[in-house]
Amino acid sequence: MATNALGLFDAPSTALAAAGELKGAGFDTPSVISPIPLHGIEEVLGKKKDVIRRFSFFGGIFGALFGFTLAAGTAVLYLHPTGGRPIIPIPPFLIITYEMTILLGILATVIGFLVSARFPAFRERLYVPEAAVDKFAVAVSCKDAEGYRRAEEIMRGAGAEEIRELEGAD
Amino acid sequence: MQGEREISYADVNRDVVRSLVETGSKYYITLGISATVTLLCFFFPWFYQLHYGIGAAGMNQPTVWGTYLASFIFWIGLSHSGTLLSCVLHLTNSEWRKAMYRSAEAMTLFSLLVAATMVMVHVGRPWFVHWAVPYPNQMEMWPNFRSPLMFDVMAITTYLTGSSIFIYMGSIPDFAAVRDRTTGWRHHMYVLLSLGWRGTDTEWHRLGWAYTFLAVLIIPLAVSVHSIVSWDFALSVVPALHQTIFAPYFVVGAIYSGTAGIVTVMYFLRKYMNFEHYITKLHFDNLGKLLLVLSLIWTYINAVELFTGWYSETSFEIEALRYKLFGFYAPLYWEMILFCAVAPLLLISKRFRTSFVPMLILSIAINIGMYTERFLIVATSLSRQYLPDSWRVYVPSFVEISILVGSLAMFITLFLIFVKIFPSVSIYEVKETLPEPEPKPQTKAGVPEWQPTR
Amino acid sequence: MSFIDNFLARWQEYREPGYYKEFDYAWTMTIDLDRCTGCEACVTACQAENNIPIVGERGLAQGREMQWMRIERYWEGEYPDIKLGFIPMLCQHCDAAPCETVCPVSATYHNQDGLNAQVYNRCIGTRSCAVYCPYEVRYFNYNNHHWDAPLDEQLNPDVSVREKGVMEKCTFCIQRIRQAKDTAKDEERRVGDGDVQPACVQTCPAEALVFGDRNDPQSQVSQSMNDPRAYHVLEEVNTAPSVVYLKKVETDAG
Amino acid sequence: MSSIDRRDFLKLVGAGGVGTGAGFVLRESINHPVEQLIPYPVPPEEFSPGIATYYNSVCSMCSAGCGITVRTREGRAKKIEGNPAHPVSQGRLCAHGQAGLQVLYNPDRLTGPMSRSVEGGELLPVTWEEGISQLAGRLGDLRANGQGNSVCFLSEGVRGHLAGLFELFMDQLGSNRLLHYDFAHPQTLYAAINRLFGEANLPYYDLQNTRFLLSFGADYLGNWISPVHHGLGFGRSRDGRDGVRGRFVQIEPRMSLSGAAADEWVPANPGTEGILALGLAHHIVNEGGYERGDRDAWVASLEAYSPAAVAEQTGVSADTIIRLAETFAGTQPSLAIGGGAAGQHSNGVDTLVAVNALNYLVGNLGREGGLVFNPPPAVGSGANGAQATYTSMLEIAEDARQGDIQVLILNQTNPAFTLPAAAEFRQAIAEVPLVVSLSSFMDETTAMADLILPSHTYLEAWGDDFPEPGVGFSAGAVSQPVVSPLYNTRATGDIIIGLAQALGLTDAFPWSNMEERLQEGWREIHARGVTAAEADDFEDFWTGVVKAGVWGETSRRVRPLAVESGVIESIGVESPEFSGSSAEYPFILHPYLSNTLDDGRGANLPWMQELPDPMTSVVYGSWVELNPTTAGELGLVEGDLVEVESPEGTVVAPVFVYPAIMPNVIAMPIGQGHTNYGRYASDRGVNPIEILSPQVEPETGDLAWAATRVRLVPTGQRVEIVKTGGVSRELGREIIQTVDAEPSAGESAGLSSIPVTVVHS
Repeated sequence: MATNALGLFDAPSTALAAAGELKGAGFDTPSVISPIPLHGIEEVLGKKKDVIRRFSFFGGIFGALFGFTLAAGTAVLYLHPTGGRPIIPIPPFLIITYEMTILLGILATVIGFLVSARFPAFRERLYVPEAAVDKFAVAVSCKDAEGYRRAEEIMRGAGAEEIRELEGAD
Repeated sequence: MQGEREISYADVNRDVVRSLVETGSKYYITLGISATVTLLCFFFPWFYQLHYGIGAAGMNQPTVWGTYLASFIFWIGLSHSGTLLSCVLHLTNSEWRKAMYRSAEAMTLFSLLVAATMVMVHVGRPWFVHWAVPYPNQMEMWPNFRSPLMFDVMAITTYLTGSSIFIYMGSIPDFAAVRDRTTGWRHHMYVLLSLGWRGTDTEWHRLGWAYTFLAVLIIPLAVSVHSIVSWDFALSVVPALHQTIFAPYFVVGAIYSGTAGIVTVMYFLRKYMNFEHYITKLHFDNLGKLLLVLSLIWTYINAVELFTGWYSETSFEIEALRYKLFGFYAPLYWEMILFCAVAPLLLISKRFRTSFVPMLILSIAINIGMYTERFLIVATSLSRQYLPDSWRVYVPSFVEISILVGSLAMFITLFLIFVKIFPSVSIYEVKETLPEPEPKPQTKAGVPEWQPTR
Repeated sequence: MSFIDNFLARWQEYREPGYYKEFDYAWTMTIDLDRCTGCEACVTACQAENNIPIVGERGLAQGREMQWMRIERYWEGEYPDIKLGFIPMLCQHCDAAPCETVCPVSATYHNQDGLNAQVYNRCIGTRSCAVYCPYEVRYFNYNNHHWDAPLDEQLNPDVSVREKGVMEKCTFCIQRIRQAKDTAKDEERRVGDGDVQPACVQTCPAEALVFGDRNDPQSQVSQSMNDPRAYHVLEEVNTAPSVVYLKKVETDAG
Repeated sequence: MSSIDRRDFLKLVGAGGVGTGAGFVLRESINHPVEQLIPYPVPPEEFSPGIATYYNSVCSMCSAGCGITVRTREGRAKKIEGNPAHPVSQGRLCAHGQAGLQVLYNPDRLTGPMSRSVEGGELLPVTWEEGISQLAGRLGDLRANGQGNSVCFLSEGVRGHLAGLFELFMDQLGSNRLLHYDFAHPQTLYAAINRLFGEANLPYYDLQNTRFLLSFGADYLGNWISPVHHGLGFGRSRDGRDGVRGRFVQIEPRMSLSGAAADEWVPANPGTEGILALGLAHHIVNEGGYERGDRDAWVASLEAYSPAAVAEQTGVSADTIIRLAETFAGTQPSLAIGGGAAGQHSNGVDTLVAVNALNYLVGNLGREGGLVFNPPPAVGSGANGAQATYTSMLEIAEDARQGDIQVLILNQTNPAFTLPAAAEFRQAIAEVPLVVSLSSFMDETTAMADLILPSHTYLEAWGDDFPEPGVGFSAGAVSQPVVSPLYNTRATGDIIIGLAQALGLTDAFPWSNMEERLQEGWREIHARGVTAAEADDFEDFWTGVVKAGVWGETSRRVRPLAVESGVIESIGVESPEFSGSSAEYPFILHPYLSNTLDDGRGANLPWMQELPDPMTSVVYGSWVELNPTTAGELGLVEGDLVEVESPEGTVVAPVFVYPAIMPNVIAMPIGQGHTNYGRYASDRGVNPIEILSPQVEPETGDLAWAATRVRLVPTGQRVEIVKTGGVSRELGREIIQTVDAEPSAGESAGLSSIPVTVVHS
């Protein structure tokens, strides 16, 4: 049974320092819980892979295809010649295509966000409410009591004002 | 930062949560009034119109479009600054955006909703309006995607979806923050709305990217929306509507009126929601500069429109021009010029830009002028088309004016409800603009002044 | 999938401007302005045939007249050298009709006879077609119209009565065309010249209106179109109308 | 929202509005109206469901006598069209004729007999038997006492066997007070034709074949005599012959519909049309190479009418007079017609004699494109026989006041509306002990009746008609009922026959109904044997006539080119006299028959009320037409209410600035101003007839209704004139394109096809 050591910091700088030290000390990559997005966190914890852009891109591509197919396909399902124009006129249908590209791009981005950030998640997870106000928390999972003690030590050293032992995944 | 006194991260949370949960009787009275006005001025006349037919309005042959459509364009236009401006400023990393963008986006959302109801009010048989939505049906009858109005349907649906998602995405961390401080039904609501947000580095990273991609997608969308609205007119062959400049004209006009709308909303938020520390002179100064630029572009496009009309030398265009400048609706035209082209020149003065009440008055004047512009686009051109013997003047009826007032009240009602649900100032982004907390000397840890409810 | 195969196979056809290579019948009307006296018999004939409602004084004061066929009048000059010209204005059944394209629900379209058809059932009343029509010949039902009993007994059962919120316009008396086509089909022939006339053409005392199929070069209307005086109103809008006007002849009477 | 029904309710639900509306909506949505379905399993005999049946008949909306074809479906009349076989209408019909359906289905029709039980009391429904016996009892008493002549019968102008029936009936009563009264009856024209040519009937004016038409005040395309037929003639004259295009000139103080259609509109001072005609004659006789034997007589009597002298009086330049005269003489065949207001001045008959004499001068008598003399109608003496003039109406009014008239029977005529207030006809009617109306509608005169025996409309009754003026040959048509009667009304003929029988006049009236009377009459026509419809057997002949809706004798009359002796010597037109001094009343009132409402009889038809006046596009109202200059001088604009004040009275109407009217003339349409003519007509506009001066044309005694002077008094109030038109100027938009009469070489060759120049999208 793994436990998590969670240190609360006053300032992002100390929290980041603690996270860096923990990582350097061989712990699993710690996670930082903060009230604002932290700049420079990637230098400390390493670059994160991002899949959302793929969602957006393919969503857009699919949207374009879908948009044109919707316009052209429905136009031929029930032929309604209008205004001396072809059944499938290109410029107006490009506008539909454009709008659908964006619509599905947006929806795919949202899905990408939800999938990659694992939302929605309503089960109990590692969290300190203070981190939504003005505290910066660094959480790291520890395999055993020894690990916890070491993590606590590192975080205290970096300036954590409080260390909590929390059960739970993530 | 911008405020007169130092504000801490905790202050931000406290102020915002207070704005959500502490509700004075003033709020309820205002909400009650605006809801009643909505009911009396919007819904009752509308029901009467549903019963009687569009004839309850003042439209006639050949001016078959009237204030309903003008209101539609107006609300769509008002929607334009919110999300669009927010996206642009987000991508360009403007700090001053952060305190105001949430309410700006809310304006987008609610103006779009009001615009959508204006469509319902406008059409002759709103009970069949779903036929304009592409959905599979037994008859295999689909909407006509060749129609500029269908472009509208698609664009506005997309814009409404995009804007809602955009404002929601930006609010997730704030919902989480509020979640922790609320109880009862509010808490449950925010639990659902925050999706289980914790604020881990991964979540921040994903949100950051998703938000940026959305911003990138929404900017061209917003531009397309009002271009498409303009094509409802410009793709016709009506003199003075059949103009290539209409798309940029509408887009600029939309952003113009939307920005003015933001100024108005900012003023009231600042005044009545006690956000003095977040919405400051800097915002008004910057918005004022933006308004000035937009007003100049708008004036330029108006001049271009007049010039091309005059230069065309065709009877149709000249008459449309003459009618606009000197005809039945001329007083409205000159009112519009006064409010939208002349008055905004005051914005050259920094003192003006940083004075709250004058900015409020100007912003309202600009929007009155912009409403007039939309009305004139419909009324002057439709009442002066190709065949002079079918020309006829159009005057809005009481029902129309009432519905216009009612739609404004509906917007206010929606906004009032919004400010009690959504943190109307973005908590985390305001925090970002504050100086980073410094590590305190190793003493006793600050005990939070509330107990987490989780 | 057969649908996709079908779609690809007919791509060229779907890209054909106007879709119809040739109309079954190309119904056309010519209006000789040199003959038109402005007597407005056509207006009432149309009203009688097509169940056009009685709008009432209030409705007319509000500018909501309903006349699928109307007479426009244009003065020229000043007293005493003054002339008045009349021009009957009705749906031009344009082959490149702006009104058809703009309808979001396809309530108006071009049918196989070259007619600009209006489907009342489908109309949701956006009124955009009326805005797009340069001839101002689309009329909107601003309210439900009422026929004081027993005036309603006159209503033509072949033509529907339109409810509030619906756009309507001249159909070239499509009910008569349908009937003529049915009869012709029963007799296994094409509709002959003169078999069908809209109410306005039928009643015009000055015989200023001629109706027929311009696909048939022998038809009266084809010959009438070949008159050097033929022109289209608002030709510059390029709507390819099916109503052809013949110019009024100017002359010194003395 | 009291009348919301279930469908509306569903819509409200669909639109999301049920929350506020459901309470009262639901309650009211419970009542379903009961629909009357036609029992198709046992359909009535006269119709097959879904199949239209066409009946030929005769239009009686005006006096032209067009043949019509009525389309019926399921026993209801749906549409009136022209009868293609009928020589007058030839398949065409005017707006009025179309609106005949609204006479039939008018919601304000009288639905059954009514009687006033006490003097001044309310009209209460009675049965036909009661009504007939009440009248018959009174008539019987009078007849028995030898006071038959105290019965007066006033009818609208009717022809054919019905007119004969009236004559017979009055004859049997011993009364000579049978009069037909129509406001617009061309009394003076009859007199002029009679004086000039010795003809009792009007000639046929052959517009179709003429090459040059001079119309002096006759709005031949609007209301004059036979507008549909004239329309046909106009169209064919314009564009019916290779290389020949008829030209038209209209001479009148205010441009009428015919003036708009004409190539040239010549404004001439009101009442001077005849003088102008003589000016033309002067030029033709003196300069135009006129060589007939009576030239000297003409020269002598036309001496005073040199173009210069005429120009001064008429306001038409001498150049124009000479030009018109030369064209008229030089373009053969040409035709001069006169009527309308030109014949309703103090010099009306002289004017029309002068106009028609022009036809004689250029030899346009009895030939194609000219003036063709009609044979007498096959039945009866034509319309003019018993026609009342203004003077004879005054006499009746006087007799009524003297108590000489005990019973006044009115048939579809409305003198209370169409006589000037100065005639005091209403007051006279009030003096008559028993006023009986056979009208189908509660008009102003019927409202004063003590007994109302409403008759069928023409679409429900049998009848026949012999158009007058004819079309150059003898024609007639039978009108048949096309629908079963809607109400408890009776055909006029049946009422008369019923009355006669109730009076015991069975010998003179052996028929049981009008249909029998008609058949007997047509049996005589058949017996003459000269008919276009070949049939040996009368039954076949009758069926044929009813089916075809028309019958005709094709032979034309041949008549020498001559005028009555003494006419040439007596020719001459006095200056017109007007009531009131020109200083006090600066304007001449030019009333004209409304193009849509005729003399007011169309005012109860909603289609006619909604039909825009062709010239002004005004609907549902009255107006006063002013020349723009006059309006400018008086500071009046469209919609300003003015009092139009004549020596006889005042009416108030809004100004309409009319570009084609002489500055010293104001014009007002006749037709509105009903006080009692159903929901569509009542209390709408004003009736200019009311303020006409009782000026009389001396020869005929007809009302000179165009000879009233008026002044305008602005009231300072304004109304919005309800009209359908916007700005009636083209503004260079080339909507009505024109081409010169002589097309230059290289002109476009027409549209062989309609080019679909589509944007490739």
